[in-house]
Amino acid sequence: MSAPGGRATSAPLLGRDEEPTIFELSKAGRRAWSFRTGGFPETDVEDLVPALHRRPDPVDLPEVSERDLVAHVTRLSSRQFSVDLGAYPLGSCTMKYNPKMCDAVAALPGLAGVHPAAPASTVQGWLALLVELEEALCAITGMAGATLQPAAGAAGELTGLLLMRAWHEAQGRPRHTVIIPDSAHGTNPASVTLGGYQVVTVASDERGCVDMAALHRVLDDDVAGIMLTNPNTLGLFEEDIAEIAAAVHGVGGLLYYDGANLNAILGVVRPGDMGFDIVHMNLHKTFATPHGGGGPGAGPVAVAERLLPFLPGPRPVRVAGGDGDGLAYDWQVPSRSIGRVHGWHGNALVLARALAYIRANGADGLRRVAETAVLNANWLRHRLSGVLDVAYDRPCMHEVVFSAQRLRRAYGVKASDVGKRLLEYGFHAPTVAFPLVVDEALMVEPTETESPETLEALAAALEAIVSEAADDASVVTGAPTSTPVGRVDEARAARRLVATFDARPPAGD
Amino acid sequence: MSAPGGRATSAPLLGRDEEPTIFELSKAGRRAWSFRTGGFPETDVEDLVPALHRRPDPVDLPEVSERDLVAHVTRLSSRQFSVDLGAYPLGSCTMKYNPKMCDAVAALPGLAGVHPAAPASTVQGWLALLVELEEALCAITGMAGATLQPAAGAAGELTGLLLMRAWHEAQGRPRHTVIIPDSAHGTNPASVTLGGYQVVTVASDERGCVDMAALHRVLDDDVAGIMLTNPNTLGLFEEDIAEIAAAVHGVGGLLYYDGANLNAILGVVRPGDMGFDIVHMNLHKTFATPHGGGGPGAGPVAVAERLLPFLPGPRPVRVAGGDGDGLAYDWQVPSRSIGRVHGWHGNALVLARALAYIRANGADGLRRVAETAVLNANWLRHRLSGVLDVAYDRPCMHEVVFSAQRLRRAYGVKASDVGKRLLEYGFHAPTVAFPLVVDEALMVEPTETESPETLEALAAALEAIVSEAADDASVVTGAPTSTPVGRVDEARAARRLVATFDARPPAGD
Amino acid sequence: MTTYIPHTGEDVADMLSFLGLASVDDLFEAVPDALRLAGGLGLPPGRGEPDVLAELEELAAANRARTDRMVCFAGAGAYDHEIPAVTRALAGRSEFVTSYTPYQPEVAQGVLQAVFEFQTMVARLAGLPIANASLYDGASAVVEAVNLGVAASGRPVVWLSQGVHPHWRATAATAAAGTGHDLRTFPLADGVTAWPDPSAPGVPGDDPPGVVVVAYPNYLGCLEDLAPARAWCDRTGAVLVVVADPVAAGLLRSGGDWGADVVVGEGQAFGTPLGFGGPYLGLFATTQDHLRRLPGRLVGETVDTEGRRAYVTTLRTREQDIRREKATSNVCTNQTLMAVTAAIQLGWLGTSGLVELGRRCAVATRVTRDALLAIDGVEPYASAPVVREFAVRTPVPAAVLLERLAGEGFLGGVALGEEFPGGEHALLVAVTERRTRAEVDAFVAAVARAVT
Amino acid sequence: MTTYIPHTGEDVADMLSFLGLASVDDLFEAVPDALRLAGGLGLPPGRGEPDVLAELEELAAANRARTDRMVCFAGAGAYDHEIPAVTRALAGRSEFVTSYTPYQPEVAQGVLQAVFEFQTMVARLAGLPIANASLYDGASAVVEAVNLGVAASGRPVVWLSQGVHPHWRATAATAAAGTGHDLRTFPLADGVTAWPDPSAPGVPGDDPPGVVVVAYPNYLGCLEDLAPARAWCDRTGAVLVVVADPVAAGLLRSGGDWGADVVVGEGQAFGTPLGFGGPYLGLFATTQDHLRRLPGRLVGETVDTEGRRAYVTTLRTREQDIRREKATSNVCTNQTLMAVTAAIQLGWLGTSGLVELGRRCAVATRVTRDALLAIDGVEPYASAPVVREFAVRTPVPAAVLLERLAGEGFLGGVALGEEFPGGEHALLVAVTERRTRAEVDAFVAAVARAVT
Ligand SMILES: Cc1ncc(COP(=O)(O)O)c(C=O)c1O
Ligand SMILES: Cc1ncc(COP(=O)(O)O)c(C=O)c1O
Repeated sequence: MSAPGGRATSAPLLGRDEEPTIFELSKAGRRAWSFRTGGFPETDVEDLVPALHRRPDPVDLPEVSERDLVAHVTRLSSRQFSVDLGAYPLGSCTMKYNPKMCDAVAALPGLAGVHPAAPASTVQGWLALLVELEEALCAITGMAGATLQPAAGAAGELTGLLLMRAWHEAQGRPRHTVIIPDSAHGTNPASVTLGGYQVVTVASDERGCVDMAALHRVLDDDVAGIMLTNPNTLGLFEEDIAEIAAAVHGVGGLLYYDGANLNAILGVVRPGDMGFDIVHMNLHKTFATPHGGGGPGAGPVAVAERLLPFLPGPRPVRVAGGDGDGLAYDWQVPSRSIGRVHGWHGNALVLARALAYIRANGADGLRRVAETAVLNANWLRHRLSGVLDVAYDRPCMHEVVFSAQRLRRAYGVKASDVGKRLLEYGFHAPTVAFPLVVDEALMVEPTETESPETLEALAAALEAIVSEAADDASVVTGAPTSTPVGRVDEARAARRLVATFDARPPAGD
Repeated sequence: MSAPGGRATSAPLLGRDEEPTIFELSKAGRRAWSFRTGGFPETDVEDLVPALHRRPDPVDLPEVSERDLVAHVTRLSSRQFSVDLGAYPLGSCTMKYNPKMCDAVAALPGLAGVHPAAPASTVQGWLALLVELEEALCAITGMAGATLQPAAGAAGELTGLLLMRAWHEAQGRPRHTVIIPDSAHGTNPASVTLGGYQVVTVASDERGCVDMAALHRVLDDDVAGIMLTNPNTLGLFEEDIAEIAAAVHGVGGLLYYDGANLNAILGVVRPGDMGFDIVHMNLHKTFATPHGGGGPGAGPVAVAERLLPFLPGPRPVRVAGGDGDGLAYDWQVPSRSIGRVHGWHGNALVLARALAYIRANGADGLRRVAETAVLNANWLRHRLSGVLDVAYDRPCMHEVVFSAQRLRRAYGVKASDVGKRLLEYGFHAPTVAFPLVVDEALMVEPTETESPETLEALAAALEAIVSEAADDASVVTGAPTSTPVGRVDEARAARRLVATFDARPPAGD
Repeated sequence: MTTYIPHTGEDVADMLSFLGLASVDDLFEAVPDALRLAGGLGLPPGRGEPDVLAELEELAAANRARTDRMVCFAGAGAYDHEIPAVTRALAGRSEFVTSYTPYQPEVAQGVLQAVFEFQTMVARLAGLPIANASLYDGASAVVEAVNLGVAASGRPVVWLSQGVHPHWRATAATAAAGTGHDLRTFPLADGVTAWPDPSAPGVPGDDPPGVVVVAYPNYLGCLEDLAPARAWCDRTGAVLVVVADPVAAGLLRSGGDWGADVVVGEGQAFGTPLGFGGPYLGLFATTQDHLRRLPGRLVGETVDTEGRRAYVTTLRTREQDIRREKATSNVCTNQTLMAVTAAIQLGWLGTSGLVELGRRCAVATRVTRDALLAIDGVEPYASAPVVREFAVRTPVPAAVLLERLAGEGFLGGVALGEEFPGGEHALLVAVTERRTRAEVDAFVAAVARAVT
Repeated sequence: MTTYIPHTGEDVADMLSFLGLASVDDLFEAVPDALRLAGGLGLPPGRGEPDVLAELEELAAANRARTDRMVCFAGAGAYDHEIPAVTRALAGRSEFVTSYTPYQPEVAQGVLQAVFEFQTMVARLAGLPIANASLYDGASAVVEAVNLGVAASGRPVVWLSQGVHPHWRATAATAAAGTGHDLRTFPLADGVTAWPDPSAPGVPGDDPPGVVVVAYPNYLGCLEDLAPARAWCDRTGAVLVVVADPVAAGLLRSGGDWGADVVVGEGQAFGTPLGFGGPYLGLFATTQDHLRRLPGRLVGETVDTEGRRAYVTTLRTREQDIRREKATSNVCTNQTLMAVTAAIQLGWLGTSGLVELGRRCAVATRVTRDALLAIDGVEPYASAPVVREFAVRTPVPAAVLLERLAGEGFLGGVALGEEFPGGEHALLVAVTERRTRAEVDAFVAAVARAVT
């Protein structure tokens, strides 16, 4: 059977020629730029910039014709895999299809052409959009209010921790530790440190969930809170969440929800109802805004009622009955705001895409998203159960973690080798080496936008790779060979750092 | 040296997997469409369409999700070479860079969203645009007026021939033959036939130009006119054009200019000044509108004063001082119009792109286009003179025709083999097997948008191919092997025609 | 000035010296001095891209009739249908936009396969086995169908229903000046073609038609029984050409089902913007019998040297570049990008979407027609059934009415025009699936105001 | 409702039966009943794409301040610069837009190489050898620079010039609540930072700065001599962070040239639309010394198994996914697409374009400033030299003036605000290369009317 989203043919990835850098394509005097005719007097730079400040030589930038710029960048794009080319079963990252309609929204001149410092009276549409998004996100998470400023998940985490800190300080009892399960994503501990807290790690138990006994051992009144992902990064729902919430709240701590896995529970269960006080969302995961090769994202943070006064500001708000100036929407700084966490109002055009996605799906559609994401993951888990070891052999939520430990022991084939070989079957690799609690983890999140045919093609490819490992491991460990470049020497990159064209050793070196 | 527009890496072309057809990706019940909420009553088709007219079963179309549609089409695009990926040294076709600014013009809602039958009062911008383009094209060709209706060059040819016919008829002396040189493009004779004329072919002489003696032999008062390309399809300027014009006019015939090669002479010499009466232009060649994989184009036809009354109509015209309705522009049907040659007003959005291109270049820029196009072609001719045989060993205009006759005789390597092998060097193939007057023709038109570096890379590739032919001809005759598909069995396609998915023989057949 | 030329002054100098030339003027030695343009082109100097864009934006702004500002009830062969972001994005991929005719199939499988898919979809819509890779527009498809029909039947007399779009008939008439075909138009009566009575004596006499052309739905939006046209073809051996609306094909019997030998049409409705009339998409489908007479390009499936499926332009010997004056048509550059667009759009619609599209048009059309006819003085122009478009008689001249409606933000339709009896007081109104109830109500109210 | 899910009802049923489940609800067995959401999300039902687009278009239409309707003189860290069609088209290639972080370099050379080119360009603009792959925005770049500086110097006291964008300082202050850094702001006097007098006794005392942060040009658009800041760093061993405008870098000495250890900035001006403030592009460059403390991702060149040049994210051990609580920063998702965009835009500009861009801004700024100052009651706010932006005192409150100007089609600037002395009667005006003489004249006339 053919696999629409899965037989991501590797076509664009098989070029074996190097593409020169734009610096090598440059020839002094070529030019692509043109500006509006301003009609201002011709004035020399010397007359415009005092000598003290004047740059002696112009910045050396590539000089290319528009034609050559286009060819270069188009060819670079042809060396790049993407969701639009095929499936990305990449755990924790929710690489779902990014609707083109949302691109059209982000391109609207009435949204894209708006200056962020324009008076509120002139940006009522944007303010309305942000307020509506905030309300929708609160409805989805079961929280009371949200800030849309954080630019990504990690920024949301830090914002959440600073809210936690402000809240405890307001209670007059600053605390010093934050609990994190050992399956947590690396941003969590990094954010905890930046929030000024010590990380206390709790182990996962044999179910892959928070070990309740271990949790109780570390809970004391110096605990500011706990950060959890639920379902967690093993794709498993923390069934004891109510008990966890009670325990943490019991010592006066707060619960932080890392929303990376929110896709699994849309419309099914809400972080607020589970007892969480602070929730970040990754709009570039759950709400289908494109990853852009690594960003931009958006990481709004929603909070419970009691944390509202601490939210970053200024916040866009609805003005009941219009304010003094007759505005329907305006900016407002919460009374005990922790302050700004973004230069402006957040990644606004990403936020607009997310609102469009939410409106298109609606309440019914969002629940179907979660259902189908979970269905797909479980189907894959079941389909591959005789093929790869499942790290935790029980029904999963939106993602499933396999272990290649057996392949490594038997044939020297690591999880990362399986991932590299999978590239040659036209799929992106799963997430490997995460979560840390699973040896040789292969973390697969199919998302709801991949069809059953695609899942079957993915399963068949993994099955084939396992056979290859047994037959001739070098096929797997030597992969990929048909991609634009073969396996990349990562060690050398770090050892002999060349991070700019100018740091490149002279030819022949 | 690197070659910006030429080292068109073959990256996107090296995939070796088949992409299934969209019919194979279809699964009944999948769906991508959505429409506006109309708010009309739900009504069954049965109540809307009388039984006599009602289709018994719906049209069988592919049913795919939006995600799968995107992946399929994006993968198809990754199996396609294009100007944006690299150079297309394709003689007679002027595959120059297509400015992105012109794409933006064609996408303007105020142009793209306009209905062609809207009252003139509501489309003054479009009418002004068309009039300005007509004026610019007349300035460039040295003619008195033009029709913008023809949708491509061939349509322009037929229009021109019908103008010729109408004119002769108006003179009361219908004629029966049209003269065409043997180097002419196939559309010329085909159009002549459709114009109701007999083709009379005149040979080229040893210079590659019209044989004047032969011309004089066929000229008589049954000759309606002559169709010429100048520079001709050998890239050579017909130096005797003034004499030709005098001779044809002398017997009462008209001169038709096939504008496919207009790029060579922009701002240098004008068809009108050479004595031509009717001129078509290929905007998709000279004026950089994209070829779109084979269309759309636009083929405006400009004429001398005496032919104006015969132009197709309605024509957009400037209204001196505003007409009765106060309009600055309106439609007008010429007094002896041959009638419509297009369902509406021509390929309007292509016309808008061309105007933008003309405005950006201006008088000075257009001349530089011609100069650089001719410079590039001559540089290549000279650079390759020891490598390949030049069909006519004298300075050329915008294109140069080589012959692979020697390679065929010595190694069995044909011009088409050289073209196929060139694909593997990252260039599109030259035009092969045309013009017919050159054995094993390789017709190369670099265009002005390719840099000297690109030309050198092209020359080096051709040089390498000639060496390969001598060393091991099978490398060339077996090429390409690294493209998405290898050499295609064209004979089988014709013998066992499968022109639709439904005509495909059952699997295993 | 904007330049798309890479060459620096130094580049030019180096190249000239390689050629042993002193200046670029020397490149044009072959051009006789007397002919050379003195003083340069009479055009303004080049301008920067932003200036050019601003100039074109100003022209665009001078168009009041644009679908983002006026609600469109105009049709007459060009329709305001939904073009989703996905179609725009995919059809805009630069590999499709900036590629050449796929004469090198090894590096053109993208366009070739898309066109192969397009041909399949068009054939299915038409109910015929073969479709070509596109023609310029609906008008050119009619011209080519007539040419094919005359060649196949060997008879130059062409019977055309007046229901065929007037512009397309006009285009056919222009072409007939060259081919010498004898076109005869049969008028519509109450919306359907008044073909000669086959039982009348002396009909068709000694110049029977070689081709019969009828539209479905016709220019007035009316559905007519195609059996009489088919019967005339059976009687005379003429080729039946059905000019079919491919959107209505979601609801209506296909041309093939009615016995058409050729089905042609305009494919703009499938993803191509109104664009003031072009570029559009000529559709052409026919039977196996006429394969060797097919105009334009055709893509076929084949295999490569390793037996992998591959696509290629085929039966090229019909085409002008090989067959020259004996070609079936002179078409070379066609409308490939629009064909690729239509394939994408039809993939987006799918079986259910095409039906739903047709259904929504038909419902909205019925509601609008009923409401307009309820206005005093507005009368039906014809009584035959309609699905997306219809004509009404108006108490004020249609041109006047249209100006009034434009002032209220409506492109109210297309004036039927003098060719049709009473046509100057008749308006052709199209209602697509993009029209909402609120828009229709407002439109009807505006018409009511405008006619009194 | 729009759905992006392929599954048909049959698909779901088949999959459930494969899993031995009766319904989709069974998939959520692990979720305790008590927690499950009863009654569904409190959101409207899904809508079709065209409806959603129409809704968002309506919101967009409610923004009066948009560059296609209002002439923009606002800056303050967000600028209306030319974004050519070519940048939009290339940066919009779906391979860039829809790809993931390039952790599988074999299939991500496109993004990796583009970011490598970006890093090179940023390093050259900054006059420093290393630049990272982007941060969220200018504000986050300042925060990270402060964190790096404190870690490098081992001292938590941070001296900030008031000339650093107020929002960026505010963001740094928010972050400092977590890190415990001690931020101290030094005011501007006549447009330049009033650093303590180094010869004054007891300065800096026993808590010398670990980091000194200064902006160039600063928030008021003024150029200040950076030597005093550098001197303070030399004296105290503090890290010098220069917040530099990368557009002005075409004309001005680079941060590196002034002796900066870290140069940060906002890269929005290079091809990213105003977009109501995001997504933007944080720029971060530094010296070799601080390489191991670099926040965020870094792309390096290496080779593949066959020795071919290849790119890869490198020095990953600094990053949170490996280093966890000891990471140099918590940044994971960054602003890659904007970095790719900036690389394209800087390729479009080239050496000469960047200079010309800076020159045009400077000329237009000078003309505008002179003309505004000629208006009665409009006074300079500072006298230091400017290149793209400047502040003026206004006889009416800036907020009132802005509302009046908005009514005339001008986004007249940004009110300086209460933080700056007399700032409520002061306007910050930016003039980019997109402003024409005619626009400036009309603007000046409107200001003249509005202040009287
Ligand atoms: C579980 C988890 N938490 C947090 C993050 C960080 O989010 P971001 O990359 O948006 O900063 C990620 C992203 O990969 C994640 O998977
Ligand atoms: C010399 C010449 N004449 C005419 C034509 C026909 O033009 P079109 O393809 O636009 O119909 C061509 C196109 O290839 C050509 O090269």
